[in-house]
Amino acid sequence: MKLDLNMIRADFPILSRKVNGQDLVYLDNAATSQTPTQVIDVIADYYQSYNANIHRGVHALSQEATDKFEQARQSIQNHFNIRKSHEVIFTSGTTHSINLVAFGFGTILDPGDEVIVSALEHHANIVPWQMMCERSGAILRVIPMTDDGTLDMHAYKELLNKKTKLVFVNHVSNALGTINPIKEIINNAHKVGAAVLVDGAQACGHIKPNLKNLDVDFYTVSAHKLCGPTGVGMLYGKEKWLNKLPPYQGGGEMIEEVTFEKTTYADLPHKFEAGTPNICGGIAFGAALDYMNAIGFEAIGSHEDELLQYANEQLTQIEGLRIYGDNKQKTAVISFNIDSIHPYDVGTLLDKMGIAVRTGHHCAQPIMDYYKIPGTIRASFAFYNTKDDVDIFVNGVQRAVAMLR
Amino acid sequence: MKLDLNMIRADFPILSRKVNGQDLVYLDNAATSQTPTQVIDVIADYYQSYNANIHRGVHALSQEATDKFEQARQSIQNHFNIRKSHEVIFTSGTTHSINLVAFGFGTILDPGDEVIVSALEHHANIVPWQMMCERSGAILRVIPMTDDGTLDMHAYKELLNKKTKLVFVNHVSNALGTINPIKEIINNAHKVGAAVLVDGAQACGHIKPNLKNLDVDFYTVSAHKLCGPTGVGMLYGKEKWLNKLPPYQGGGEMIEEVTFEKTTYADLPHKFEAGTPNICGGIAFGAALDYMNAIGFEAIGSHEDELLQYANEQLTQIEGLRIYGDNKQKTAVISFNIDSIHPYDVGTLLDKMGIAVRTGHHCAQPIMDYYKIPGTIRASFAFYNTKDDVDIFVNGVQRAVAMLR
Amino acid sequence: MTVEQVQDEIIDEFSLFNDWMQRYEYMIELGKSLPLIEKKHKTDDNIIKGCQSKVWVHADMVDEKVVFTADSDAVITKGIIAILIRAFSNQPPQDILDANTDFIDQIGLKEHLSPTRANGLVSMIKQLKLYALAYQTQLN
Amino acid sequence: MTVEQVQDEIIDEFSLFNDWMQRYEYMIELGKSLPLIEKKHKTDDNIIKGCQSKVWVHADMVDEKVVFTADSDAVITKGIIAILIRAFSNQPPQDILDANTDFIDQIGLKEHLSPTRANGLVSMIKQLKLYALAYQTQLN
Ligand SMILES: Cc1ncc(COP(=O)(O)O)c(C=O)c1O
Ligand SMILES: Cc1ncc(COP(=O)(O)O)c(C=O)c1O
Repeated sequence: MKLDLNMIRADFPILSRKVNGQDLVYLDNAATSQTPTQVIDVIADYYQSYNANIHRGVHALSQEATDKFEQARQSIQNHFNIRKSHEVIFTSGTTHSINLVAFGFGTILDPGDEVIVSALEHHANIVPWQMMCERSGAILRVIPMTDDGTLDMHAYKELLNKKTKLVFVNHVSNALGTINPIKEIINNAHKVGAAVLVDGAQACGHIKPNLKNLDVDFYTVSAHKLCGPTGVGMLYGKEKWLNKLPPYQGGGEMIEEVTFEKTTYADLPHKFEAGTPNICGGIAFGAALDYMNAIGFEAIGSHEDELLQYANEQLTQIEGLRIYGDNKQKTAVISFNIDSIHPYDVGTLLDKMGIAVRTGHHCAQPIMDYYKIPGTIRASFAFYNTKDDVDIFVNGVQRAVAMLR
Repeated sequence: MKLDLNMIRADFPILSRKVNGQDLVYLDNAATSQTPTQVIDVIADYYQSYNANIHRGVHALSQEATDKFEQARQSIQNHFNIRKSHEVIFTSGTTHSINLVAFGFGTILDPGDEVIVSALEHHANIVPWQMMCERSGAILRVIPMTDDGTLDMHAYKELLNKKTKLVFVNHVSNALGTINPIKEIINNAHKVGAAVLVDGAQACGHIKPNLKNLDVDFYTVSAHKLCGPTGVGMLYGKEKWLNKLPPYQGGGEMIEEVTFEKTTYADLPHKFEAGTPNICGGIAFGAALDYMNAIGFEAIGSHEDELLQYANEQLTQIEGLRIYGDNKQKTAVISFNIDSIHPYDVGTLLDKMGIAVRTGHHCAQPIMDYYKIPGTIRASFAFYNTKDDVDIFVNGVQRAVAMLR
Repeated sequence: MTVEQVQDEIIDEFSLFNDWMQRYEYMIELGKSLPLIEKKHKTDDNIIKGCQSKVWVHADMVDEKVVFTADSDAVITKGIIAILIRAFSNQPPQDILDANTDFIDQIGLKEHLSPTRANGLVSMIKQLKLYALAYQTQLN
Repeated sequence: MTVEQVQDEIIDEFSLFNDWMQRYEYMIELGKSLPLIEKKHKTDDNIIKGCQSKVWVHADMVDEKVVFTADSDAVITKGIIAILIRAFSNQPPQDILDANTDFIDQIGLKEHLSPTRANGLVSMIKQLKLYALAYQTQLN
């Protein structure tokens, strides 16, 4: 199935705007994806028609909002193939999801227990665990990366042992686009009895993971990476784990009974959803998944692969250009530098030409340290990008290089 | 200044909808306020024109979004009269704000230190502190309430002593509407060297607090209580406190340098804003404050006072009706029961008449325990409510009582 | 009478009313004839979760039929559980398990059928069926 | 020349160009004539925060005038700091403190004037003025 790009692009009003007098070419999708009219309308409709605080309300608006919010939970459940709807926890995003799990593990790990992180992680999947290790005395081990931007799986297997309690790794690296072999990582971890958290922030806009088949213990997502709104995401956790972990935040909705002497906690998912959630955001998250599923993740994947290959071919013509993490298993992300030109210079000139890319360390300093660079220029594609976008981009890089050399 | 209610109501599309075939009368504003077109438009415009991940982005969209987000921070700063913009921390709402502070204090309090809560609190300002006390060994003391729904200030002063490290109290009680004497509470706490957190969730839609004059140490707000969107709020903290507290969540944006050995944290406010924030929500939060300020909090306050007095007069005509917390200092909230009629029955019948009130314990079980009731019927007014709303509501209560007696 | 026949009877009765007020008044009236739960069974264990008002339900097996008793502290909820019990009580457990609950919709209580509804009608149905399942298992 | 005269001179030079490419090329060119900071001053302490690229600045007082030197690892940033230093260097500290920076707008770099801009132009101006303030205090 070929995508009808004209139709798709018409869904995204922002794609027809101008930047610095030029047509916008948006290649910063790994930072945040754009939002189609179908989702924007759901947001506006929420506030225009049935905005109300959910759960416990006996009036019709509250009931409508609750139903829509819970329907969104089911859409998410179905999309990710999750066993039970109460294994879907609404959070404010991946960062919140990971911190929730890290906080919980901090209370159940013992000093000397080991946890394993990969060298390819976003800071969101490093710093909460460092903080957790400081609190619990657990030890942080690191799966090293190799030159082509993949994980050293041999070293990973060596790291696993009876003391290993948890492995956390992203599904897709935001800085390089590498798709990690998570099935293999999970299977190996389970052999030694360790749980696995997969950070799906960067995968969720491109890949439809089957969480039941993966048998993963935790999976995290941010809606703003899959055509949804900012400020909302999800944590999937296996029921047995969510029952084992203590609540993260205290507040309304997450309790059963409160007295000043003693408080008992509510059942899943409420135990982890203290306070008024991002109600509109949750509903729009569901709508974003519906939108993307209507297009189809297979079609999205093959279109993006095509863009990646095309961009790769063009870019590698440029003298002195080096792509980091140039391996076979990757999403449509190209992270590169040219000679000794500073990424910031290239990013700034591309911006003047209307081309949005990201420059810097992409919240993944350990990867930059590995390559001994201050940062890269990262172009990241979405299903609404076209070959024309690639042409304009490659041409822009050439112009920038000419100015900077 | 009288409010032009026709004009104001036209700003709120939801107010002209029907519920169960009747015109909606929305009196559940304490749970969440409604959102004017002006704010909905800002939200849609964000996604249509400049949605991008903020900070560190060199491209124009990212810059626009960053500028707007930081302008919203300044609007919030100005509105609440806050000294420095980096004392404004964006959170996902009051619950998150309070948990952030509670987590931090858990790491700096010693066993035996005392913290003081009031009997008039929402669970959001109780449970996080209970969890904190369990972790730190600090002791939770409670300011008792009196029959008219106010705090026993004499008892409060007795509770304060050199061991008291923190007092947390809401500005306005969500269950009763009581406005607490926070200036006096703050002054007394400061005399023994204790800090004060004021939960402003219920105040912020009705009162414009001057935080500099109050000299409060922490103040929390949810945007959805002041005509803003769900999923965003703020924590104000004095710089010296925010510097003293450890970061709550780890992730992107909140770090300066990350290696697997050591991570250093960024300056305020970023230290407490890990991950992609609710960017659109933050901008819409600012727009909601702008909207309310254009109407004016003085005019809002006097209109709501008028509604409260009028509703009080009408309601008290109903035989067997008891208002809880019927004191002088309150916002336009009426919490009541009629004889032994269950609040749920009244709420359900009012809903059939298109009238939205809340019934239950309002996430404030200790207040219900005090009055020995399972819950109340709560009608809570906003500036867009009218005397007609009050008439329909009182008439509805009368009809419900007739059916239920 | 079979479950279905009782349900049809209830639908007939409610069809006499043409506005919600009359229906609710009748429902409240029905609550007054609810077979009340014995005091000793009115324990926290027998409270149905998910209702804003309290609902206690108890079930006995008499002559291979399930007999329900209940109570609630709210009169509308009492009416709802009374209607459910009238439809399900004194029936063989398997019939209760097989029964559908479309009649709720037909007597104008559709809005209560959402699983998130705070009155817990859906939880009540689930609980009654759980009792039936337990007794059915006993019979097998 | 006064600060203002230098700024006018810069505005005149930039007014020759009518598209952004030429302006940026000229800015990059100006970066090449930046009075470079001595190696011993190129320390982490002298890095200006808030820039995506690194910018080092140092200031000396010579004959009651502030003399700036600087460097950057990115050529556009180097051009920006070069322009700022050309406008501010060799001036009495008080004049630097009093100087306004509207000329940035007039040479077509307005987009860099946002306080949140990742290139940190606003931070650079602040840092230069802080040096001036320090030397001015010394003079008083
Ligand atoms: C007094 C008070 N505190 C805290 C909260 C919790 O706010 P949120 O649910 O927006 O986090 C509320 C909201 O109901 C409240 O009224
Ligand atoms: C791999 C990865 N993990 C985590 C995050 C953090 O997500 P958020 O900022 O939405 O919390 C990101 C977003 O940049 C990411 O790409």
